[in-house]
Amino acid sequence: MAQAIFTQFLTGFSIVAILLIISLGLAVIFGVMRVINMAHGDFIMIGAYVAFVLQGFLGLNLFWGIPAAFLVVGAIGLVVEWGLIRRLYGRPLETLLATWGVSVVLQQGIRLIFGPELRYVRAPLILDGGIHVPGSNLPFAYFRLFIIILALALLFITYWLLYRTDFGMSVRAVNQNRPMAEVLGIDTRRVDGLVFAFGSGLAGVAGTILAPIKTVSPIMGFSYAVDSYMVIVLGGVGRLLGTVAGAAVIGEAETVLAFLYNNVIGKLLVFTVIVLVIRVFPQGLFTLQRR
Amino acid sequence: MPLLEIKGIDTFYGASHILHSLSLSIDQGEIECILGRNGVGKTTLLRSIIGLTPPRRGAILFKGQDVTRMRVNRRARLGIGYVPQGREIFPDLSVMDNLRLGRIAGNATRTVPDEIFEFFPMLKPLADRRGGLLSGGEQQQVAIARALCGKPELLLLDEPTEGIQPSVVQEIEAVLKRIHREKKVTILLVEQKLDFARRVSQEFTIMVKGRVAREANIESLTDDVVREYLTI
Amino acid sequence: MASYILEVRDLVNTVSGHTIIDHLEFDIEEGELRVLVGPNGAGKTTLIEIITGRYRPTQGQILFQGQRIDGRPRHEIYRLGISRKFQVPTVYDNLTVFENLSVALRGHRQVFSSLFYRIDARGAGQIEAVLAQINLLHRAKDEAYTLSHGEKQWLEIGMVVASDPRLMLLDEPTTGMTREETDKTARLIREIARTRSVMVVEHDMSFVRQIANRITVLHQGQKLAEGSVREIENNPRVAEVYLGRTKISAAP
Amino acid sequence: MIAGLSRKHLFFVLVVIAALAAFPYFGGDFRMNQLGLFLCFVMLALSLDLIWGFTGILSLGNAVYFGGGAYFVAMSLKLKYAATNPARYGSGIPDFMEWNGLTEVPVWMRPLESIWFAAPAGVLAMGLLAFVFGFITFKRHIYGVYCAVITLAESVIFEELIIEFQAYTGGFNGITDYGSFSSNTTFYWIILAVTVFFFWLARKITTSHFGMILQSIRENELRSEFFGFEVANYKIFVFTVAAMMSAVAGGLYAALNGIISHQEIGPLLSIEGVIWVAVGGRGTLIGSFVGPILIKGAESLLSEQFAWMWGLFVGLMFIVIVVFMPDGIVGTLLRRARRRRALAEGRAPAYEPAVVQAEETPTV
Repeated sequence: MAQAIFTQFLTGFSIVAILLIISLGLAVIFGVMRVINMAHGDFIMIGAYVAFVLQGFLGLNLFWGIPAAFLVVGAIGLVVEWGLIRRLYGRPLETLLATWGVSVVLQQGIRLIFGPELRYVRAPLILDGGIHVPGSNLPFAYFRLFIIILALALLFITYWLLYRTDFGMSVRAVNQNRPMAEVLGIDTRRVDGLVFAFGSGLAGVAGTILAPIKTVSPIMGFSYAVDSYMVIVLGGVGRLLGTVAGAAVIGEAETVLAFLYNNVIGKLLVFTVIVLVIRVFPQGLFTLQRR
Repeated sequence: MPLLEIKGIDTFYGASHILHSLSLSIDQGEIECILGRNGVGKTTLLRSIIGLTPPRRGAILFKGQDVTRMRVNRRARLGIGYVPQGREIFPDLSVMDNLRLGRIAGNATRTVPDEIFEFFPMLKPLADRRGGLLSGGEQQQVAIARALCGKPELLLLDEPTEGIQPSVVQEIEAVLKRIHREKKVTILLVEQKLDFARRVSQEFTIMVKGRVAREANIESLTDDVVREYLTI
Repeated sequence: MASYILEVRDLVNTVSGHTIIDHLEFDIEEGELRVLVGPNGAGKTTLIEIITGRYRPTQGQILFQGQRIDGRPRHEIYRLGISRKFQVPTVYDNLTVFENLSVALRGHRQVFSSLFYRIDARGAGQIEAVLAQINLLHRAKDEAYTLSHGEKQWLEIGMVVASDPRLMLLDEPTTGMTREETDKTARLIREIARTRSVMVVEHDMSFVRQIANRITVLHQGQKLAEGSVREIENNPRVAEVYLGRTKISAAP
Repeated sequence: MIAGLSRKHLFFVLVVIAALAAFPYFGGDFRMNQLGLFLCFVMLALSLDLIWGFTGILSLGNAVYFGGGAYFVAMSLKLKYAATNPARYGSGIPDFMEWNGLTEVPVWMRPLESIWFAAPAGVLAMGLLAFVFGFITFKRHIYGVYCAVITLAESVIFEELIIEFQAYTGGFNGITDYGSFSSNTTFYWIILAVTVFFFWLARKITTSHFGMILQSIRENELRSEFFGFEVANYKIFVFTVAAMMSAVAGGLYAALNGIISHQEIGPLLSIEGVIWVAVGGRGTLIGSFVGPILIKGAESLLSEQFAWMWGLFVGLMFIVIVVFMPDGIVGTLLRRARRRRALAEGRAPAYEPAVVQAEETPTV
C-alpha cells in the first residue's frame, strides 16, 4: 500500500509540473494586470491542437510542438490583449466575462476547423518506456520525467526573465506601481501585451505536453484552467514561490487523494481545504504583505 | 521660448475641478517653486505636467511640442523627470534596480553611471538594499537619483523635504543646486518649507484654489505675501 | 473634570517599519468642535481610520465615552455613535440623493429589520430636514453621480448627519469647494456641532478660523500643539513645521 | 432608480403577463413547453440579478442551486415512476440504479419518493448550502474575481460529483424517463405564476429599505460598513434567498423538461445565466426576462440551421455587449430614457459614471 501511494506521489509530480506551467502563465498575468483570463483553458486546448496539426499534417514530433505552441498561442494572446483586455482596463469582472466570450469563440472556431471529434497525439518515441524508482511499484514514464524537467526549465526561464533581465525589471516595476513605472518611461501597454502573450504562450506549451496524455478536444482545457485558478487563489500573487507551492499542494493532493478515494472526492477535499485556507489567509498563502 | 508652457489648463480629479484655466511658463535653466496651502492643486499641477492626471482643457507645451495628450512614458522620454510626493520607490526592488529603471527614460544603457553616486554618495553602500527597507530620507535621495538617471531637462519635485530630518534636507538642497548648475536641469518644485524654497529657488508661484495668485522673483516673497497666502 | 467623548491613549501605528502615529495622546470633550490640522503625512487621516476601525493600532488604546473601541469591527464602532466622512467624497453614485440619505438614516442596521422597513413619514421628514440643511432639496431625485464635487461633499456630510452619531469625524469637508461653498459649509458645520461632538480635519485656514474653538496640530504622528486659533497662529513651532523656519520675520 | 416602475410601466407588465398567460391558446404545445423552460431560466436570471446586479457579487456557480433543486425533483419523480410502472421497471427501482448493481432504493433516499417532501427539501438544502458557502466566503471579505473563481470551482466540483456517483444520480446520462408535465397547460400556468411571484418578490426586496442597502453595498461596501452595516450578513442573506429561488426554478424545470443532466448543475449553465443578465441588463429585473428569452429563443430558432455558427455568434455578441453596452439592453434603454427626461427638465447629468464596480478600491 505504502509503495502504491509512493508511486502515486511520484506520478503527482508530473501533474504538478503541468499545473505549474499553466499557473505560471496565469500568475504572471494576474500579478501584473489583475485580470483573470477565462480563455486560459482554451489557450491550453489550442496548444494541443498545434501539436496535433504538426504531428498529423507535417509529421513533426512533439518537441517541435513546444516552441510552435508557445508562438501560436502567444500571438493569439497578444491579439486578445490588444483587441479586448486593454479596452477593459481597471474593470476586472468585465474582463473576466469578456474573456469568457473569447473562450466560447475559440472553442467554436476549433470545432468549425477540426470538428468535434477527439484527436490523439503520440509522445515522441524516444521517450517511450520508463525508469524504475526504488520504493515504487510501477516504472516512472520517461515522458512524465520529461514533463517535470520541462516545467522546471520553464520555471527557471520565467524566474530568469522576471528577476534577471531588464524586461523583467520593468514587469516587476509595473506590478508594484504602475503609474510610477510609466513616469520612468516604461511603456506599460507594451509590458501588458508581452506579459499576456508570454502567459498565454505558457498555456500553449502546457497544451502541447498534455496532448499525448489526454485526448485532444475543444473542451479539454477548461478543468485545467479551473485548477490553475485555484492555484492562484491558494498561492497568492506577487511571488513565484506562491505559485509553485499552490501547484504542488493542489497537484499532489488531488493525485494522492484520487488514488485513495477517487478523483472527484479528491477534488472536493482539496476545494474544501482551499476555501478554509482562504478564510484564514484571504490573500492566499504567499502574497507579499503590503498596505 | 520657454521650456515649459502651460496654457489655461482645467484639470479634474474624478468629478472635482482642481485646476481652473491655469497658465504658467517656465524658462530654461530656472528653478521655480510652487507655493500654496494644502489642497490648492499643487500636486495636481505636477501630475498634469507629467500626464498622470491630464487636463481636460487647455494645452501643455514642452520644448515647443504639444504634450497635452501624450502618454506619460513618452513625456518622460522627452525629458520630464518626476519625483512624486511620498517618493514612490519600488519597495521590492533593490536601490540599484530602482536607479536602473530610471535609465529607461533617458533612452540610455541600464548601467547606472558613477556620476549618480557622486551626487548621492550615501546611496553607494545601499545599492543592494530593498527600496522598502530604506528610511524616508534615503528613499527621497533614491527618488531624486532615479529621476536624474533619466537625464531630464525638466525635473518636477513634489515636497522633497516632507518628513525628512534637517541634515538630509541640507544634502538635498546642495544636490538640487548642483544638478541645476552642472547638469543645466530646469527645476519645478512644490514646497511647503519656506526657508528651503527661498534658498533653492529663483522664482515663485503661489496658488490659491486651483489658480495662480501671484508669480514673482523669490526676493519679493515678503512677509505680507506669506501672511496672506501661506501662513496657517 | 470635563467628560471626554474620545480619549486616545499612547497610540502607535506603524506600517512596514514606518511610524505613522507616534505615541499620540489626544482627547475631545463632550460637545466640542475640534479642528485637526497638520502638514501632509502628519497622520490625520490615519487617526480617523484607526478610530473608525479600518486599521488596527500597533499599540495604545482608544476610548469612546470611557469604553475601549480599538480593534472592534467597523459596524460596532458606528453603532456606539461614531460616524465619519471620507477625505474623497464617497457617496453611492447610482442611488438618488434621497436614497443615499435614507441608507445612512439612523436605525434598521439589521438584515431582517431593514427587510420589513419602509421609510415612514418621520424618516422622510428627517431626510427632508437634512436635505434642507445641505441645500440639496431640489436635487433629491437625482442620482448622486450627477452632483458637482461640492454637492457631493455636502451630501456625504448630510449622510453623516442623518446617521445621527454622537461624534462626527469629517475628513477635509471643503476640499475642492469654491469660496462661497466653503463659507456655507462652515455655517453648516457650526450648526451641526450645536448638538454633538465634531472633529474636523482641514487645511483651509480661513475656514478653520470660521469654525474652530480649539485646534490640535499633528506633526509626524505626534501632537505638536493644541489651543485656540490665536494661540496656534502665533505658535512658533507650528510655523516651523508648516513653513520650515522659526519666525516669519526672519526673511532674508 | 434603475428598477423604477411607474404606473405606466405597471400596466405594461400586466399586459405582458396576460400575453404570457394566454400563450397556450395560440402558441401550441411545443412553443408553450419551450416558453415554460425559458421562464425557469428567467427565474434563474432574476436570482442572479439580485446578487450580481443589485449587490455586486459575481457568482459563476449559481447553477449549483438550480441543478440541485432540479435533481431533487427529478429523483423524486423517477423513484415514483419506477415504483409505479412495473411494465417498464420490473424491479421497481430506477434504471441507472439497477445498472449500477443496486437492488433497492437506498434507505436515505426513500423520503424523496414523495414529491411533497422532495421539492421543499431540495429548496431548503440549497438554501442551507448557499448559507454555509456564503458564510465562509463573505465573512472574510472575499470579493471580486476571487469570489467569481471560487464559485466557478464549486460548480465544477458539483458537476463532477453528479457524474461520478452515477448509481445515485444517473451519472453522465442524467435522469430521464420519469414522466414530465410537458404539454400540461396547468403546469405552464404554475410556472408562470411562480415566475410572476419571483418577479414581485425581487421587486419587493430591491425596492425595500433592504434593497437600498444592497445597492449601497454594490456601490461602495466600505462606505456602508462605516455606516454600521454588517455587510457580510446582507450578502449571505441575499445569496441564500437567490439560491432558494434558483432551486425552485430548477425543480420546475426538471418537472417540465422530463430530463435532467450534469449540465444543469455545471459551470456552463452558471455562466450562461450571467450572460443572460448581462445582455438583458443587470440591476433592472426586466432584463432578466429579456436576456434569457431573447437568447434562448434565438438559439432554438437559429441553432438548428446554423449549429456551429450559433456558438460563435453568442461568444462574439457577449464580447461586444460587455465592451460596448455594459448596461445591457434594458439598462441602456432605461439610461437613455432617464437622460432624456433629465434633459427635458433641464438637469442633465454632469457626466456618465463608470459602470457599477464591485471592487473595494484601496484609498491612501
